[in-house]
Amino acid sequence: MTIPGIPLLLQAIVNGILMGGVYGLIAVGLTLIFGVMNIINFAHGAFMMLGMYATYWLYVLLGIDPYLSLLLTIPLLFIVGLLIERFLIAQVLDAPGHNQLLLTLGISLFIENFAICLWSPNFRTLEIPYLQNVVNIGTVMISIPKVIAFLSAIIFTALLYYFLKKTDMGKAIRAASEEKEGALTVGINLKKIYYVAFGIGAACVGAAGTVIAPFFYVNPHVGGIFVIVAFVVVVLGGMGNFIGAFFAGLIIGLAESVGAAFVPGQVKQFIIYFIFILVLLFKPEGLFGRSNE
Amino acid sequence: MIILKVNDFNKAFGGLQAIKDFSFELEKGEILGIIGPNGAGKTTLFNLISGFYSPDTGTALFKGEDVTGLRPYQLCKRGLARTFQIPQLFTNLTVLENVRIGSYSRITSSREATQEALRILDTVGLYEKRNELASVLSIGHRKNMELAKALATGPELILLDEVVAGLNPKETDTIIEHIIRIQKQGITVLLIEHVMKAIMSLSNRIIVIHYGKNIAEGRPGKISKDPKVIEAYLGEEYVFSKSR
Amino acid sequence: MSSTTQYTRNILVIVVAGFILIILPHFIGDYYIHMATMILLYGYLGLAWNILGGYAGQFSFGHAAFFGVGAFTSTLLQLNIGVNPWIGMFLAGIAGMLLGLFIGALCFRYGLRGPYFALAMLALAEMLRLLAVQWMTVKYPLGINIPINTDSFWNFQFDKKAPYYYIMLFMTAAALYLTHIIEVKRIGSYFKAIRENEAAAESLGINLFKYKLLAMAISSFLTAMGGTFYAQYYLIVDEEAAFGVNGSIEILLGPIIGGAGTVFGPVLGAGVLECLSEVTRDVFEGYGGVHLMVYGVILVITIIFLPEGILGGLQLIFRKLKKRGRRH
Amino acid sequence: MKEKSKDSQTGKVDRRTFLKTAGMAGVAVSTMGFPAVLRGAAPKEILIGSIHPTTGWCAYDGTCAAQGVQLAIDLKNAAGGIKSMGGAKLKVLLKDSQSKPKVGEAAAQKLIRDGCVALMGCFNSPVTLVTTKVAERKGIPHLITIAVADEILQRGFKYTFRSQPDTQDMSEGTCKYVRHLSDKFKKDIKTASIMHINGFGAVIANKVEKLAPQYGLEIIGKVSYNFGAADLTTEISKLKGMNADVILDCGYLADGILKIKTYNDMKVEPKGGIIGAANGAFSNKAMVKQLGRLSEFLMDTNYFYNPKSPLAEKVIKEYNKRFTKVIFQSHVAPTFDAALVLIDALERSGTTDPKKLRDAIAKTSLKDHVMTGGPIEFDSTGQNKNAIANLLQVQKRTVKLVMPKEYAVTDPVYPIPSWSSKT
Amino acid sequence: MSFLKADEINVQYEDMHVLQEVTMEIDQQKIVTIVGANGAGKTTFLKTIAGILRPTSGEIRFLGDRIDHLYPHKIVEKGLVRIPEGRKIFPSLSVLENLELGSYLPKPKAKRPESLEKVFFLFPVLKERSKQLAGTLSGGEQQMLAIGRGIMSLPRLLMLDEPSLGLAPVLVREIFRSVREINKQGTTILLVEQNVFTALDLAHDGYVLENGRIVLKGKSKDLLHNEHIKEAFLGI
Repeated sequence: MTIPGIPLLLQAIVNGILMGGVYGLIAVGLTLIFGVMNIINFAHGAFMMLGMYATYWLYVLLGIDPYLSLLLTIPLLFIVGLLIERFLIAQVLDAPGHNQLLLTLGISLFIENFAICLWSPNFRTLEIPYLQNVVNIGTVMISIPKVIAFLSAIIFTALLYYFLKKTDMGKAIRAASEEKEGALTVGINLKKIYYVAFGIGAACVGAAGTVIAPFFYVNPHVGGIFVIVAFVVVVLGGMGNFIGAFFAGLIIGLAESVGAAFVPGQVKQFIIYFIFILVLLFKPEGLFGRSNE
Repeated sequence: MIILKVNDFNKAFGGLQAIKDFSFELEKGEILGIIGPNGAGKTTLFNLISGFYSPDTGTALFKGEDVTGLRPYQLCKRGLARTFQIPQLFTNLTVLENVRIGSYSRITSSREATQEALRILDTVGLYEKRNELASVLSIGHRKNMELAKALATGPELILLDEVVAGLNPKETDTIIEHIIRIQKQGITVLLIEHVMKAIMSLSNRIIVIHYGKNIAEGRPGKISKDPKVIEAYLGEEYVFSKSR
Repeated sequence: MSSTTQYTRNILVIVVAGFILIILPHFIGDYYIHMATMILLYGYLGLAWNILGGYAGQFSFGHAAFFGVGAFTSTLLQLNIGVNPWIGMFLAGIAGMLLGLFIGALCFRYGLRGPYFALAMLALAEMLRLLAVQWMTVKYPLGINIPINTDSFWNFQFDKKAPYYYIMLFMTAAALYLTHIIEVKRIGSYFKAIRENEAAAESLGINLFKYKLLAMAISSFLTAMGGTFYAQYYLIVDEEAAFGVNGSIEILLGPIIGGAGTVFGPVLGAGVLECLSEVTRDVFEGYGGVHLMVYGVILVITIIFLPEGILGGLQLIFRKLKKRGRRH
Repeated sequence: MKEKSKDSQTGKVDRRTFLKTAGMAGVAVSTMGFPAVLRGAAPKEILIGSIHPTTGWCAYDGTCAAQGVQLAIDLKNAAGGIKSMGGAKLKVLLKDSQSKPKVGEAAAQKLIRDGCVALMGCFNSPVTLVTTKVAERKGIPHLITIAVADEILQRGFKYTFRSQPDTQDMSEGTCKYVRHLSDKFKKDIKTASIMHINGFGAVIANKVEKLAPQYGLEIIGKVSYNFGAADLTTEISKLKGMNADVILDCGYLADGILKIKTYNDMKVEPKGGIIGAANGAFSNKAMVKQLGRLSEFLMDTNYFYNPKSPLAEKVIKEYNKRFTKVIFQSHVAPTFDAALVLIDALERSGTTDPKKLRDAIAKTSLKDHVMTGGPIEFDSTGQNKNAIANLLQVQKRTVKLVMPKEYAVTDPVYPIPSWSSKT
Repeated sequence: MSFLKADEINVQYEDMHVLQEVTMEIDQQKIVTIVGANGAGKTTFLKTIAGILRPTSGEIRFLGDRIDHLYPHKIVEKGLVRIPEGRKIFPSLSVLENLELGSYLPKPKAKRPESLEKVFFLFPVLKERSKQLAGTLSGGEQQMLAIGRGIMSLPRLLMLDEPSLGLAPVLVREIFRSVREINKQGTTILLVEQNVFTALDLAHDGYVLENGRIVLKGKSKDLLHNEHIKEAFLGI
């Protein structure tokens, strides 16, 4: 363990917050799915990978600006999520939780290897000419793509908040996530709610993939890097609580980034799991509670 | 001899005082009925006595020993068994396995436990169903099995939570017979019941609970004539409709 | 059919199956012996998982933690202070069990259940993996090698494949027997009661905490011994093979596919999965990830159509047939 | 048919093949016989087993490595097969190891059972440790591809050979070249810090740390990170804060891409530059293609093909013709060479008898090969005595060999220009 | 053509018979009550009409159309609205949001403002608390909210499952008053109650369910004085 200097700490904090926003955005979709359907979705990382590839190919083949491609990746991932729920997940909604979990695992195995077949296992990166910039404030380097990703995370979380808060469909999703029988009595079609929610969850992580792509690399297995961290974030934020997930993302991002300033790289991830187990044991409802409020 | 003595139980959930200063005594060998409107706190009281909840204040003495705050399994080992209002089955196990789990609480050998379970199944009339999965039983059989599970633990005091609710008259009569036989074996019975016929004919004594409080106590005949009880339990409308 | 004839028949089946399994290595080549050993190993690990996950209903998503602790314990004891691997295997079991008791006491004390327990176990395995990576950086960056020793039972090293097969056959048979004992004794009934309904179990005198811990102790002990076998078989232990998420998944997939909470389900499931993985790899070799795609599809189909595993599904069909027979 | 069979063994799958495969998958159950047909069991074929990870995280590198083997065999077949055996054709059976020892062992057993005369593989050290043991027990020669662990050759195995430089060569090379650069360009480099990934990176880091003092280098700090790290900003800030004269960097491709981007973002520019030590990314064509401008002037100590060898030139041309999806990169050259060793031994011994083949391999003295360094000759452990590490630099989007002098195609651009000056 | 007719329906649940040959006819504009002990099958019957459970045999017709195969939301669309036992309101949504969700379907949504006014007139307390989270309401208020939410769906048949459960007598009176009021405004009511005498007193027609079968039916005033009922429910 080393004692870091102030510039390093500042850098770690800024970077941690930016990365945390990204973790938050990934987890928001996951937590929505969990809240509504009580399913731990292991295919979440695969969805993110699909989002990244969509962005990559739209840029490489059609020259569509990565951030503009959100307009396509979001609906695309929404449809992918919707279809997967409709035809696969819906079959096991009454099965025990571990069967649902293994089903999503099978799905992710399929999608990731499908990507290997289709796009080869190459590592690819997106270089956007106008985005090579970083801003330096004092000694602190701030990466513009990460800032954009962070802002997108806030915007998407806010949009989702607005959607769930203000629209009838959003209210129906919230209603279904807390009282299924009540939802049935007012004429909500639960099956529809499930695939819409799953679609939105997939769309969120697809959007995350898009905004991550400019500063990360694209590979069939890239989702795996983020998905386990996303589980930690979901539990920390309170399963089903998506605003909580966003803030929990910030906490994990900070813990990881600042932790790395003190301890070797391997141990920084150890800290995350340590926090995770402590929260599970002592505050299983998460730091921000289960409710959507 | 007093087998169970409850002193000033209090239990609140959030802001709601579910049980308030509740005290009573139970004589060994008697059948005591507890009645009260839905939501009056009957099941909460059962959960407190059987250890699923611990009281905020108050104590419970079982066979003269302070058992306040003990877990259900500890109470079970001391001879206090209970049934649940909605039968709590081991769904994917057979009827025999369900009941045998009860007899295991005092018999380690699986052969002897099986024999004991079969014996009890025979007494409650479920012997024929012993190899069926619990999940396919009818409601009547479920109630019987619930009773059998509790009996299998070899209790001195048994808490029965609405054992005849939902049963037809014939099934009700069989259960009543079982309960009388249980009492004859020297087991003390504490009973919650909605079906008045059952409780009036069975109980030696009745306690009326209303809004978590013990509002009346006495022989069945006396209780059913107590206007306070009638009003609390059956609603003013009953009084009103009778007078009309 | 009377229970005695059924009993005789069961004994007969076991004797015949046992005989076939014992003479098997004399008729097949090393490749198939290896495959059979792997089926037995994952069957064995599945049986170990099954006691906690299948019988007691505590779904662990991190059994690699015990597997890895087992592999590391015996290996490090052997390399550093020359402990014989057989003794190491026993000590590994103890180490795995201690870890199991520790994490179990924490989880069960605070009432973690369902997905929360599963994720806690996943986190435990990941924590151990990261610790292993960090610790191995200095001395064993690419994994710990067990030096090759002369072929002898005492050394737990053999030039031929068959002895490994027999060791694993013995371990699996022992685990099967143990599962059978658990199944018919009080302890198994208690585990199942906890799985089915905790409130009812507790009201019938079952100390939930004690029995969950007991299941955890047996399960982690056996799993850790499996870890030692793995280390001795390959003579290499690295953190990914020991503690990786994939390891946890491989351990639990067998019981889930074969039938959790049944005696033979885990072995059946391991057999089906190992063969499936080999066959798809063989048939679709060379097409990038096609073999894993097919594997994924078959997994998805199995989970949708056989939610209670192969044995569970068979039992269901059997029961339906029996009922129909009775009605007519 | 021929073309199909080629695809089936290289892991290269284009869209057309894929669709075909997907279609075939549907009928696979009814026509389980088809793979045998696909493999076209022609008589008198010499089978060679190739075990590489073609799925999972190592799929990219594993596929490149597998293609090196495939290419060497294909070229030999095109040139008329093994002449000493009457023009016998060679055939590669590729198996996916999924980077798992368990799968690797099954693959090795199966390949040997199916009659392979030698095994090649397996990229990952843990898998290779297992497959070499299988080969040794069976008395089948095993040529190592890429796997670096010293332990593989420290077990007294008779059938295991490695033609590429080992970690010792790489670590020594790194220190040596840093010293050279410092002396040649008068940069007075005294201190170094190391950035490394776990596993293989840690091996290199430990060795470099041990060797550095001999070359007048003081290692003032090591920063490690894990495979699959999502972000390395803090780690690199830490590294930057150490202010060493030179940063030595060791890792794989994926994390390398991430690191280079972050080095650029943070303008990490020690006076001696950032130099790769057996780095999987810094001299990787895939990285150059992906990162473009940022890749310019990156330096790395690594194995490499001999740019002055006509054979290498031909190989690259052939490679680029065949494999469009994966780029020719440093992994291909050593695996190609390993296959050449095997072909050479088959040619010389004129037999597939494993014992004789093994003896032939042990006596190898192969001058005409793709990699730099002298003739391939194995010492008693099976390590190539004459393998060397090279200093490479990306110049004008091409990885160029800049040291040692005898193989160099150009001079190093040193000191490495600043990030912002790169175009 | 009757308003709602259930014809010899059987419902099985995990191999267990819960309803057996239940036939019931409900006339428009009436209040019909089903009484019976815990577990007699009353809730199951309501759930079956609402499409949550499927009958194994028999048919249910609403204004002549068969509805027993429809999804729950389609049945709500037809105007058959159930207010479940235990209210099942959405605790972390506000009172207003709860009510709005009552008019989730297109047809009721078009009339949302009018319906809202109607609910607030019936239960002024809900208007006062419209911004509050539903979970913070008292038991009685929650029951009012559940009924209000039902009204928002523009029911033609309102099915109430144990609305008096756990409520103090004064509140029970209040709830029953509102039920009568809703009925007066033209909505048919199907009421399931354990509070036998109050329910029979309110209803026009009554059915007694025992162990999944209908054992008695008739005008509720007649049932009120039926000896069997007195015996069964009061033990006198």
